[in-house]
Amino acid sequence: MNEWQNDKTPDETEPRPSGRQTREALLEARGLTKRFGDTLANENVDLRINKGEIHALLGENGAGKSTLVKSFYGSLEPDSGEIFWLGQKVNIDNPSEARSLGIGMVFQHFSLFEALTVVENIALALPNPGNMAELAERIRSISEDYGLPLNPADVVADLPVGIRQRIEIIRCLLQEPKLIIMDEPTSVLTPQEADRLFVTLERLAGEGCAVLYISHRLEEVQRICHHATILRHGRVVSECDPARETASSLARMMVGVDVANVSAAANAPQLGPVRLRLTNLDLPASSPFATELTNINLDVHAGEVVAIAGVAGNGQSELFDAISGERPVAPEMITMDDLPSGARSITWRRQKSAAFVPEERLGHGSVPGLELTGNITLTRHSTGDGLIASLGLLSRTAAGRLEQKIKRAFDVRMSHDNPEARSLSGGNLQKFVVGRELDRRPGIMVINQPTWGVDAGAAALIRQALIDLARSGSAVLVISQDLDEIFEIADRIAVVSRGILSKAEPVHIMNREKIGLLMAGGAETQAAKSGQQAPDVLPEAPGGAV
Amino acid sequence: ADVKACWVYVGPVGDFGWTYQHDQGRQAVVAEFGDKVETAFLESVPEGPDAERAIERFARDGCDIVFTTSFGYMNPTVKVAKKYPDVKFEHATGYKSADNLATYNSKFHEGRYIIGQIAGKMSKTGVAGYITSFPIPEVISGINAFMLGAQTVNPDFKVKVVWANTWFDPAKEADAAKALADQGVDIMVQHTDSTAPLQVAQERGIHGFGQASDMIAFAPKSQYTAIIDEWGPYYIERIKEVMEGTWETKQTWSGLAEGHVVMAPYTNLPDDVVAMAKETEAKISGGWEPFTGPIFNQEGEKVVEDGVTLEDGAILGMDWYVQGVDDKLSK
Amino acid sequence: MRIELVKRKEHSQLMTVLSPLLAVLLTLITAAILFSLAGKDPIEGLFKFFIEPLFDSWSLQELLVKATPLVLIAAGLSVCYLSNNWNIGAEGQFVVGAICGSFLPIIFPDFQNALTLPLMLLFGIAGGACWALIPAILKARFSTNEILSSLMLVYVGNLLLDYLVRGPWRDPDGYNFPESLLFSDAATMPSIGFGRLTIAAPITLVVIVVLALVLSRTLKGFEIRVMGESPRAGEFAGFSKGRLTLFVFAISGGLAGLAGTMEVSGSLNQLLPVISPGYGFTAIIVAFLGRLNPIGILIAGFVLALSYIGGEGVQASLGISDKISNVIQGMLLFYVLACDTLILYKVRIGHNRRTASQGA
Amino acid sequence: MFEAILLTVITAATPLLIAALGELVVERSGVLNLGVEGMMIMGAVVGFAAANLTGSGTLGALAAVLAGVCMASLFGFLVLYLATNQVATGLSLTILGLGLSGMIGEAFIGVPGLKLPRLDIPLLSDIPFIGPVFFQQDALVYVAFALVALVSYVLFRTRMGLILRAVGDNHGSAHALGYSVLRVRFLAVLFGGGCAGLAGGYMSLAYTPQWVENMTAGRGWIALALVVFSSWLPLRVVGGAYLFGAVTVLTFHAQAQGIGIPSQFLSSLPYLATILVLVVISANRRLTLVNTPACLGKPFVPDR
Ligand SMILES: Nc1ncnc2c1ncn2[C@@H]1O[C@H](COP(=O)(O)OP(=O)(O)OP(=O)(O)O)[C@@H](O)[C@H]1O
Ligand SMILES: Nc1ncnc2c1ncn2[C@@H]1O[C@H](COP(=O)(O)OP(=O)(O)OP(=O)(O)O)[C@@H](O)[C@H]1O
Ligand SMILES: [Mg+2]
Ligand SMILES: [Mg+2]
Repeated sequence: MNEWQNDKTPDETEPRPSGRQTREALLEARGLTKRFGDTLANENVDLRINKGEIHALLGENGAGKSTLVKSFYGSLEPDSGEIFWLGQKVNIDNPSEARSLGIGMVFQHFSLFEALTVVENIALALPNPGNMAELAERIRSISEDYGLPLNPADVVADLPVGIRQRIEIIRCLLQEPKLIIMDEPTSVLTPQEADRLFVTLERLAGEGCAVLYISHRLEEVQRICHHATILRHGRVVSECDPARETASSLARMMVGVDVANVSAAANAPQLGPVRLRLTNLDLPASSPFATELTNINLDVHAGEVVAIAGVAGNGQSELFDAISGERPVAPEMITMDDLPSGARSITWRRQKSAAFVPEERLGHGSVPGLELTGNITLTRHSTGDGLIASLGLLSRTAAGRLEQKIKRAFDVRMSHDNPEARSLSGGNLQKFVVGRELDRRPGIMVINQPTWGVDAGAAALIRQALIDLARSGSAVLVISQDLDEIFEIADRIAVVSRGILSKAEPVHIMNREKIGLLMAGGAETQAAKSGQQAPDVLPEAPGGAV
Repeated sequence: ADVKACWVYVGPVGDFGWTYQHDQGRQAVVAEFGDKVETAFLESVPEGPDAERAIERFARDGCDIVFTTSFGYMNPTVKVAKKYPDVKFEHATGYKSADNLATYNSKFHEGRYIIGQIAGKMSKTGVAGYITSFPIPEVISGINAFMLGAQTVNPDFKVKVVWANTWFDPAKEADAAKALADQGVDIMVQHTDSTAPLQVAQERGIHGFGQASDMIAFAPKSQYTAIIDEWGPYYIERIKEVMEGTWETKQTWSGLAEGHVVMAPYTNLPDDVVAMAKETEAKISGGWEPFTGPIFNQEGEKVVEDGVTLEDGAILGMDWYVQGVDDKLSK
Repeated sequence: MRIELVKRKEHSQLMTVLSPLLAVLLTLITAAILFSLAGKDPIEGLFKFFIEPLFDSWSLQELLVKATPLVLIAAGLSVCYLSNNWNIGAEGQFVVGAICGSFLPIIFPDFQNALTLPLMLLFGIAGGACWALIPAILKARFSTNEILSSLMLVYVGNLLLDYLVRGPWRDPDGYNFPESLLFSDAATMPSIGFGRLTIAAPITLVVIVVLALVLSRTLKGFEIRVMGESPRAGEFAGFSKGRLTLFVFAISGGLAGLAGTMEVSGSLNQLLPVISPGYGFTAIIVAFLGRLNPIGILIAGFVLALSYIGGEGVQASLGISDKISNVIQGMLLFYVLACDTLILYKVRIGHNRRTASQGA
Repeated sequence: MFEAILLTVITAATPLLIAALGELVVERSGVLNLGVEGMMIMGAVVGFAAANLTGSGTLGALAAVLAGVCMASLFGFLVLYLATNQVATGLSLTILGLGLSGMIGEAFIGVPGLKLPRLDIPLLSDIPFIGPVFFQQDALVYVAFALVALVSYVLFRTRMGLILRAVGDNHGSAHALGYSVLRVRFLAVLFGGGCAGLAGGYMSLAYTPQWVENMTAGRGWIALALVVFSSWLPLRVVGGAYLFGAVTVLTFHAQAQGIGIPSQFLSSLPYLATILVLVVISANRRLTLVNTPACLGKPFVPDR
């Protein structure tokens, strides 16, 4: 754990704000400790959640938040420590025990079954689901009651991420829980959907239900949470009322040092020639569950950052695949530096100085079981970086040198040199994957969800690097769901919805409301393609019902 | 022990067919000579590259005589025999011999002629079903002998031939037997090794014949008789010659007369048919050859003149059908 | 009580060495018990099964002869399996390779010169590769399950051989018996040593060394490993899944076909209805025993060959049934697989800690 | 004639059907057991031995089930609790089963078997055509029919089936929801073993009542093919098994009718037909996507 040597001890823990202690505790943890191998994920954690309280759990990547709540939910077994529920000491050995106590959970990584229908997914989490038809009816009415409508007969594989999140939430609500644990629930929602979720949470709190809320988005924490517990390196370092803090003071508590502000796109970019151009790009759906892209047009100039906003599952990954060359299209649909490239391979595009960072860092952007040097070879074997020596042999020394360079430049923390990719924490892996491409100083950079689930410090580092790259004369295309991020770095913003892209508008004439409308289907009216059906208010499953 | 005798088997001794009968022969040897002979065997030795190693192992292990009991062992046996001139080899069903390599085989077609006669007499439909393994001369001459026998009693006798492409797969043989029964045959003949066809015959209330061993236990109501491969007498005779130092290479092809092919007791048959069968058996034992002219081929040409007996070589390499067989051989 | 696996942070070097030894030890104990049950002296049985074949030049050569095709086929299969392509039909590719390799000496028996043998080997490789490409193309084109299609083609390949040997390719002077004519000397693998060892063994060794180099050191090997572990990342790296599927099937089919041709030309000298004692299936086991690593496969091939030769030895000399050797083989595999778990995991056997501590 | 052929097809298909249904359940839970052949042959020998020693066909069938279950528990232990490679472990199970069955069966070679009696269902068996085909069979044929209904019902209409499918679809999520992935899978593997054992027992007790080595002759592999062929849907297994049985039986009928096609070609028809149907089925992407258990063959190690 040498990576944490410069940490302060938790002696600086503030005294707990008084007053809370007098209210009735719903769940109380005392001295919880959980160790994974030689990682202490939770160390002697004390935590108290009161009835009717929306309680935030904050901390940087790998601080131990998910581990802690999994112990509450019975899916992990703490090594030592005690849990009290309504004052009674309890053993939560199993999620079904947690559910019978009244604890529900929405997981950070979805726990849905793609091949099953919505109602089957929900039945699996209920102790006595009863008759399926009745359950379906209950799902329909409760989901509408909370403004998160669901069609119980849909197969999950057909549904976009936003709807999947709803299933998780409704599944939780149907258990009539006294405590709902939510691990980063808003990362996949539109602002409107998030707002609706907040209304739901406040309503639940009003009904006496407690919520344990994990998020890296400090604004929303400040907006809805009554109390916050902050973890650092597995220990509780402080508690506070988030409404009385600023985003940067919260971030400081989490990281322990000040987080640098991204020096925004204030200085207007020096626009150069168009380096990446999409012209009438069409892409048929690759599988029955995928989105098709229709008639996409976009220019990205040298010197600017263009962002594509949108709710996950509206064609972002398809668009990324088409631009990167993983799925070929007609040659003239994509030009890079005026060369028709739509039918070219990803390797050719890289050789023409393009670089790509996909959304899924583990298993797409990197191979989990391969060491970092191997993962460098993954995208740079043919870009003239000397990774392939004579006779087609791989050069390990060259890869090792690059690994050291990337590690230093992007502060990638690892327990020893050249570990397997899967052993890096999510945030550190993202820094590595972004660093691997930025290190090439690409002329065209396409990046999908640059900071999803990455903590404030690392996110600032990545965003700054993207802006700097653009200012040095590259074209940067960012696909993101995080509107804060988009407003922080973009010069122009377009919105993708159901495979249709709106016109990219300068950042100063865009605002959240406008983007939210476009996300919800406005792009289609704007793109005004003949024969296109009028959009509903909410983005529904692309491809519709089964 | 005075003599060490070794066997290489192609199947498991538990197949209750070809290999089982050879192992019965080996056990007869043990029973006959007791301590004076030591025996060893390797079972389930696939034809192909493993065979040569198995044979050579025995040659090196001090076996005085090695019996290789499958046609596919022919060339490996020839090779090893050349390398070990002091060891005696005997190859079953092949045609290559040497000073220290003898061949032996049995005239199974003699038995098939008899069951043909029985079938001709007993069949009401006049159609027999014939389940076969592979179109090698032994099988083809068997079908021909069967037809010749049947035609002596019923000149219009018909046979439906089905190739199972296996020597041994009880379930597949049963499927073939059922298909034949469904096609209306009332006599089941088999040249594959399992008892399944006979069991099917019993189930369907029709009759059939055992193959290689007496299968009466599996179909007490249906078996008329069985053509039994009796290797014991031959093995005993040859090992005795080794003990006495009189062993010489030769090509043995023997049948009912020598007791190397034996008919199982005639059962489920009326007396007159039993009498006819026994008479034919005696005639063949007395030296008469079923392949005696006139014999016509499928095209109706007379291929064996009246009273002429087909040569051994022609029978051992038979690749044509006699008149009346409703099947085609791929050439 | 429950058994828990605790994932090691990195795989254990110690266990990588110890695990096979432990597996062998357990196999020896099992074998000793089986021998005693069969009423034989276990020490003598073990000696004859595992030791004797190693100290006799004849059986050592036979060991090499038996191991050669196994290693060659397994090496090809390992390339397939590493890239997550499940070719189960090497047996059929072996047979069809042998058929194609035998085309020259059977159809043009008079074509006898220095080119005969190399051409035969080439034909054999091509034949095996083509047979393997059928499931590969079906997989790449229609995503048809390759485990089953390659397996079904084994039966078809065997029937094809059967048809040829009993029909058109039958030796005209063979009294109608199912065999092709014997190959000329020019069509026979030159032998080395005094036994049945041919140049097939050194050829196999070369293939193994080349393969080991390619897999660990070249971009192609990198591609194979990446596509196996994470196809999505592989395509991101610019590798094509469909093309790689064709490539690895062709490699494994080609090597199986080469093995088939060398076997027919080197030890049978003719085509027979049966030319393989299940090499293609046994090689799957060899590939896994060798942990899909060329050098490991070399060792595993020997171990398996030893189990055949040793099994034959105890059958011939002690009368121990060949089923016992099958059982010993099966157990060896189980033990190796089970012990290999220790490389990646620590095994913890214990009670539920919390319930135990509270006595509840 | 047609009725007779149908009867033959039904018996030919029954062992395939029973074994394939068992394997279908195993695969639905996310485990690939390639050892069906080994479990079948053990069922065949143990079932035969038990029936012979006790004189009861029923006990024989039960013993066959038990033998399959024992073999499956060995497989399950390795694959689930030691997380070994499923393909290799399954193949090893087949090798072991072939050897072990040979050892056990040595005493029973050449011993005539006990044929399971035909069980005519009263009244129903008198219906013309339907009666003889469906209601005058041996008991295990009814067991096979019942298994089809049972597996379809349990898999798609009960909570147990829902959990099983969930575990096969996403073991991580099932674990997170508190289901014991390994226990569900172990039970499924045992069920599959019991079915394979019973299928073997059918071979040695009803189909060809005798014991001979290696008598299943590759039927375990065909059962495996049928599972994929059926896209993991029980009713399609029935279709597949009967199709395979029909092609096998019809080639014999074709031969008996004297059509002059090389018999090797006819013998290879069932295999070629299987490949063809696999291709046709895999062309339907959506069906395969929804029904293929997403976790098939992937090991699962829970962390606590
Ligand atoms: N299954 C596991 N095995 C080993 N170590 C683990 C495991 N799960 C988590 N850890 C370790 O525990 C630490 C805490 O992880 P956890 O997932 O709880 O962090 P987190 O606070 O939820 O982070 P994030 O904000 O990124 O979600 C991580 O640094 C990780 O190293
Ligand atoms: N199954 C596992 N075995 C071993 N280590 C694991 C396992 N799962 C997770 N880890 C450890 O957990 C860490 C990654 O955890 P996790 O994915 O929660 O990261 P994170 O820091 O929380 O990032 P993110 O916020 O992006 O999720 C790594 O350090 C890794 O060692
Ligand atoms: Mg995390
Ligand atoms: Mg987390």
